Amino acid sequence: METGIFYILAAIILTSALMVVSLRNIFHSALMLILCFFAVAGLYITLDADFLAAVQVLIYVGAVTILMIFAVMVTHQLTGTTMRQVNEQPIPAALIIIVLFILLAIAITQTGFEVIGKFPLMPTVAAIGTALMTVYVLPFEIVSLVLLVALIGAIIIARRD
Amino acid sequence: MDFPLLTYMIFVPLVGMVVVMVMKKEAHNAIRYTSAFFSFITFIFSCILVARYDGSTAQLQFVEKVSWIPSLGANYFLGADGISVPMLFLTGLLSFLSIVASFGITNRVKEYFAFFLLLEVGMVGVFSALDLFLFYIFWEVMLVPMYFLIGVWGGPRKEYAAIKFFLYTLFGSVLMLVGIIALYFFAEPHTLDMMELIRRSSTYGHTFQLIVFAAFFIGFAIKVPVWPFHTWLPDAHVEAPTAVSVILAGVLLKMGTYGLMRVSYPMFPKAAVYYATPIALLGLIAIIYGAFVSMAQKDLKKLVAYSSVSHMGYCMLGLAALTTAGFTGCMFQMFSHGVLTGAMFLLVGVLYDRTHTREIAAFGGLGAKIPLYTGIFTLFGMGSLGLPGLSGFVSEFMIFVGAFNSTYIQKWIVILAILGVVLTAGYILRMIQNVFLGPFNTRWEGLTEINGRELFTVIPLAVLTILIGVYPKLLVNMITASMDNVVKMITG
Amino acid sequence: MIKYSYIIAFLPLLSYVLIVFFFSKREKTASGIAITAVVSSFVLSLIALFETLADHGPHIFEYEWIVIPGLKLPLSIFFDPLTAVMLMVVTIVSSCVHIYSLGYMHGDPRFSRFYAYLSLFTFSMLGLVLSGSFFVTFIFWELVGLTSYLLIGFWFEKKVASDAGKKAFITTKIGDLGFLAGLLVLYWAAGTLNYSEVYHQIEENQIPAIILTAAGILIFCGAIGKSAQFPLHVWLPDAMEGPTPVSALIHAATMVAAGVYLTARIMSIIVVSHTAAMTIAYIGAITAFMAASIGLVQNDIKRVLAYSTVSQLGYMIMALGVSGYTAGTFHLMTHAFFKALLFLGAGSVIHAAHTNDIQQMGGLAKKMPITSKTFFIASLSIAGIFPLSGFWSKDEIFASIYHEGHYFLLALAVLVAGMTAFYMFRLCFLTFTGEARDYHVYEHAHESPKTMTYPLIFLAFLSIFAGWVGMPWLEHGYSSFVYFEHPHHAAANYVLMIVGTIAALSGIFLAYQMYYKRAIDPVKMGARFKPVYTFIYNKWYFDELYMGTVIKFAYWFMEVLYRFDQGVIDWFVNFVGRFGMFNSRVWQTFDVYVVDGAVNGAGFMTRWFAGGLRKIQTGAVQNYAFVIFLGVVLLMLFKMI
Amino acid sequence: MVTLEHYLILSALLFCVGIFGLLTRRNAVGVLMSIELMFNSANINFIAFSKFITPEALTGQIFAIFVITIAAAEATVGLAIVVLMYRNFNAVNVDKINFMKW
Repeated sequence: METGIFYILAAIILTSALMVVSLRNIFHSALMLILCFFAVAGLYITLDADFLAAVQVLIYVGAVTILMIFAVMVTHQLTGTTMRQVNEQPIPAALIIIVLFILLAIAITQTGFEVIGKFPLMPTVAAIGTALMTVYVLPFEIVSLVLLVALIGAIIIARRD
Repeated sequence: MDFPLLTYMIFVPLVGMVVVMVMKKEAHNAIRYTSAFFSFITFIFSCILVARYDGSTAQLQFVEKVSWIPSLGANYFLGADGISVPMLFLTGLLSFLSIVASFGITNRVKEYFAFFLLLEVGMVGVFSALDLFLFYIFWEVMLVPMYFLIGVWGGPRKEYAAIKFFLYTLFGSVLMLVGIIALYFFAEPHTLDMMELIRRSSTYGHTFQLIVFAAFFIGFAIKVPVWPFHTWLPDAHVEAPTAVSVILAGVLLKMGTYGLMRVSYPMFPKAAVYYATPIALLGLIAIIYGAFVSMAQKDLKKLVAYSSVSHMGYCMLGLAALTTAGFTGCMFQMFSHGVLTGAMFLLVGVLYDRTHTREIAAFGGLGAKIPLYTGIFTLFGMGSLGLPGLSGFVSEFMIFVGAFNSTYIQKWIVILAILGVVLTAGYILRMIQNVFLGPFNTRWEGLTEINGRELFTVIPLAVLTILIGVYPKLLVNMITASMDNVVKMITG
Repeated sequence: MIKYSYIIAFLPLLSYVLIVFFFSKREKTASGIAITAVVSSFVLSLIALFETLADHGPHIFEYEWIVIPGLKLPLSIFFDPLTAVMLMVVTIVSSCVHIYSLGYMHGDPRFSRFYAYLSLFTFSMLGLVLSGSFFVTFIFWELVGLTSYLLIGFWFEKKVASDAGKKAFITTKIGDLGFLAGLLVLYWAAGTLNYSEVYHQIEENQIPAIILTAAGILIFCGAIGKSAQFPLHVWLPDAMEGPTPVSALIHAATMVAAGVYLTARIMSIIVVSHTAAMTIAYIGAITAFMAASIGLVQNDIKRVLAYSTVSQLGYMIMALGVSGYTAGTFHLMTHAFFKALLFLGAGSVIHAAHTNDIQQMGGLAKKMPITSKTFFIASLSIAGIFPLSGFWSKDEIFASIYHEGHYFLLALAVLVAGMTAFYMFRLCFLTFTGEARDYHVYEHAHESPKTMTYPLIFLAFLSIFAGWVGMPWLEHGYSSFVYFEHPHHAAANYVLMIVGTIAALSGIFLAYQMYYKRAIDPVKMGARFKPVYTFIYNKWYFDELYMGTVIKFAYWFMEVLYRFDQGVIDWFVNFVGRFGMFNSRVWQTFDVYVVDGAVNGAGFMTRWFAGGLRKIQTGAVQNYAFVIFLGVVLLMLFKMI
Repeated sequence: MVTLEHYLILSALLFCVGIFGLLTRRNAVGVLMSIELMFNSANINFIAFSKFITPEALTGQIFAIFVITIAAAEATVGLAIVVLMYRNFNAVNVDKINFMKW
């Protein structure tokens, strides 16, 4: 059962990801990206990360992807499907990702991870909240600042002056 | 330190140059009179110098000494004694007269007068500097304007002449620089102070003296010019504009002998004795050779130029004598030659301005047409051939007596050198005859007499040559103490 | 007056200055000033002469001029009887010439300049006479040379005149070389050039004889030049191109006699050095004979007189050479008067006849009574006819030579005396007597104005009587006034007197036969002795000799040296320059292709590589990203393998 | 049985697909999407490690939160740039924007 869910989710993730990078229509790619993110969220659940799954859906699907779709819409007259959507280096890129994957796979399989067994599924929200407000309070605040800066920066950059 | 007369003499023309440079290019007359004014101020200073100079002592006077480049031991060290005072006066006078004589220049007036004033700075500087570094700097300062004055305002072959002059002199300067550096490093503690170097002359070894003397000698000999380094002279003279020729013959040539007297002889007494005969021989060759070659000239200016070679040969003979009479004669000859040849060039220039030719054969019988000019020219011609009553005779006689009574050179050299007197008479009279005497060449029917401005430039020289010819004490008293001092340094 | 004797010389100088600067345009004033000055000088000289008669001196005065360690050259005055006599001669002749020139130079465009020059000359000559040292003598020696040059070339539009001036100046200058060298030797040996001090040292035997001989001969070289002695006599005949009064003053009476004067001044050396004495005597003798022989056949009236002058100067020099101090100077004085008279007379003739050629004259005595009479008197005097001046001085010379025992010289002297008489009377007869050979000349001839004839008369008077002061019978005559060391008072030698007179008379007789009576045809005589005639007619070919040797050599040598200068020295300088240029070109080539090549090569390589490499910089971000991942892959590969 | 390796392999695959997209897509928005894919693959790794190696510490999950935040910020700025590019160059193709060429 667990294995079945994993494989189904993996298939969805990979398929949708491949479609994201290969579809001619960028809008379709964005839709496929949403699918991919949902699948990844499912995967998080299987990994006992309920809070993160929610965040994944909220931020990625709800914010980032929508933002992307807006961008696609804004630039739509240039994103017609008639244009070539792939540059001149797909074959080298393919070669290199194959080699990279092989190497990564070798590395993953060769490495002996000290797996500590399975823990029972339990809500992690409280624990994460506590951790963020105590141990990780400084990175948390910095990251919030980064977000703020990014927001302001985005506004400044995109501003029509 | 009272009034820094020498500094004023050096820097007044410099100020003049700056003033001329900022003047409007088209204001020709203003530029001319301004330059004349500044050089006249310098001339007045030189007169004051002469008046206040005490000739009874060989002490340096008007000394100014300010530390300048302490790390090099170079000082701004000026002073005058019997060697330099007459030269400074001559420089002041001839510069002023030359500037007046250059009023006829119409091409690039501003640059011309600026260069001329710079040249005067260099000349006054050379004659008053008592620090080798300063001396060298002024020496080079005067080279550059000279190069341009010949090269820009000269005759048809000006570039050739200017380059030849420049390279030749530079070659000499380089040797001189080598000598200066050698002296600097030999002296312990290192110094460039001429007086200090002279004081230490006894510490220099024999070989060192011979070598460094030779380096300095060639440097100065080119300037004199001593045979066989003389061939730049006729070219430079012929191509240079009149006033520049005057300065060239009147002052620049004297720098060579001045340098010998100021630097070479007192600093290297052993070498001076050792080289006495060769130098006397060079002098003899210059006298005879210069006279013969002058005789062969068909161009007035070239003739006068070669006559300079001959006349400066007398100076060398006087120097080689190493006697007070010889040295005084040499100095006297420097002054007298400056006056006489300067005037000769001015006069040739006067004629050239009117006729646009300097070919002797083209003239003839001008004496009837322009008697005043002829008279003045004859006067200077006679001075040049050593007629008693004019300055040339006094110097020649003193040189001959000095050289003949010298224990350092053989008598036959002097006896042969006397031949120069008759050869000089030969070429001067030939020139006078071919230009002024004989049947009148009707081509010059419209020739006009020498005008007021030109007279103004030659009359002072005529007065001077007669004055010191008739009453040589004026000059002799000024120089002889210093000369005696130099001779004593050499012969002990 | 002696104390202020320099005033005598300075008066004419003052006149010169005044004329040149103020009165060059006003002829009357100019000549007036000049004459006043010279006559005043004459008067002052006369006073000085009387003072000297009372006190022979010598009176010495010194004025500091140049004093430096090792060289002391004062301007000094040495006033002794010889000076006084010379002053008289110079001022008298000069005064006569000044006055004479009023007429002779009348109407000349450069009239005042002529007087200026005359004044300058008189100043120089007086200075020369007064000078108290060899050095001062030399100064004025040169100055008289200058004025001589100026006056010979006075009519410089004539090429011959300017040539003659130049020749005179340079020829005498050659002699002056010797003079100058002699001064140097003397100064070196004696340490002074003052007459008195030099004489004193010679007397004390402080100077070695050999040096004295050298100095004596060298100084005498000056006299050779100035007094136109063999072998430098060639300039004097040419100098006749100058105005005739100038010839009379400078080239007959005074300046050329300066050489004799100088020789007299070195009498101290002559008496100690036999070599010097004999050199001087024989040069004088050769000159006397040679010039007389040339004078025999010349046709230019002034040239005959010029050769006569040379000959007579030789006489004086010869006399001095045999230590005839009194005789030489005495003849100098008498000669000055009659020779000046001869020249002025000749000038008068030329003025009238407008020609110099005696072959075109003839019979002028009728037209010019005063000129011809005075001319005859002077001729008699120069020929040595009793009792005229010339007789006494010539006799004195014979006596001196005889006294010293030089019989060959004596014979020569007598022979020359005969020749002198001959050519002088040849001149007289051809000019003044017989038929007019050129009617045109004769027709235009007239007696000269009074300004010209009065000086002639005055000089004629002197030509007769001036010599009387030297009569051997006089107790206090010339010989007891002008003497060397002690009065030399020879008794009258009647044999010599008679011999001399015979020689003179025979010369006159021969001339009379040939040119007055025409008993002997001179043309035939000339033809018979053709080689000799041609030889002496061409003045012994001296001019040709000098032209062919010395002058030619000088010209050749000057060309050679000039070529050498241009072709060797300057060539070398230019060669160095060109070599430098060539060198620089070689190095430039090297520089361009090797050094610069290396530099450029480096640059080129860089560009080449960069040109390749920069292609990598596509600007496309994805290419860069690709490379990044390629790098990651490679790093992993590297790590894992 | 799903092990850690399964997750890691999946993550690697996703990462490679992301790289492929990054290297090949011309559209700048596409490139950004690819980058998001790569972020996700990294997050999968973090969470997998968190679960299998340090289950009680939650460090991996916390990191994932940070990564998501950063990704969000990146996306914001990146999209702003895309809009700017579009406005200034009238292009959103990354290979057109090659001013850095040579």
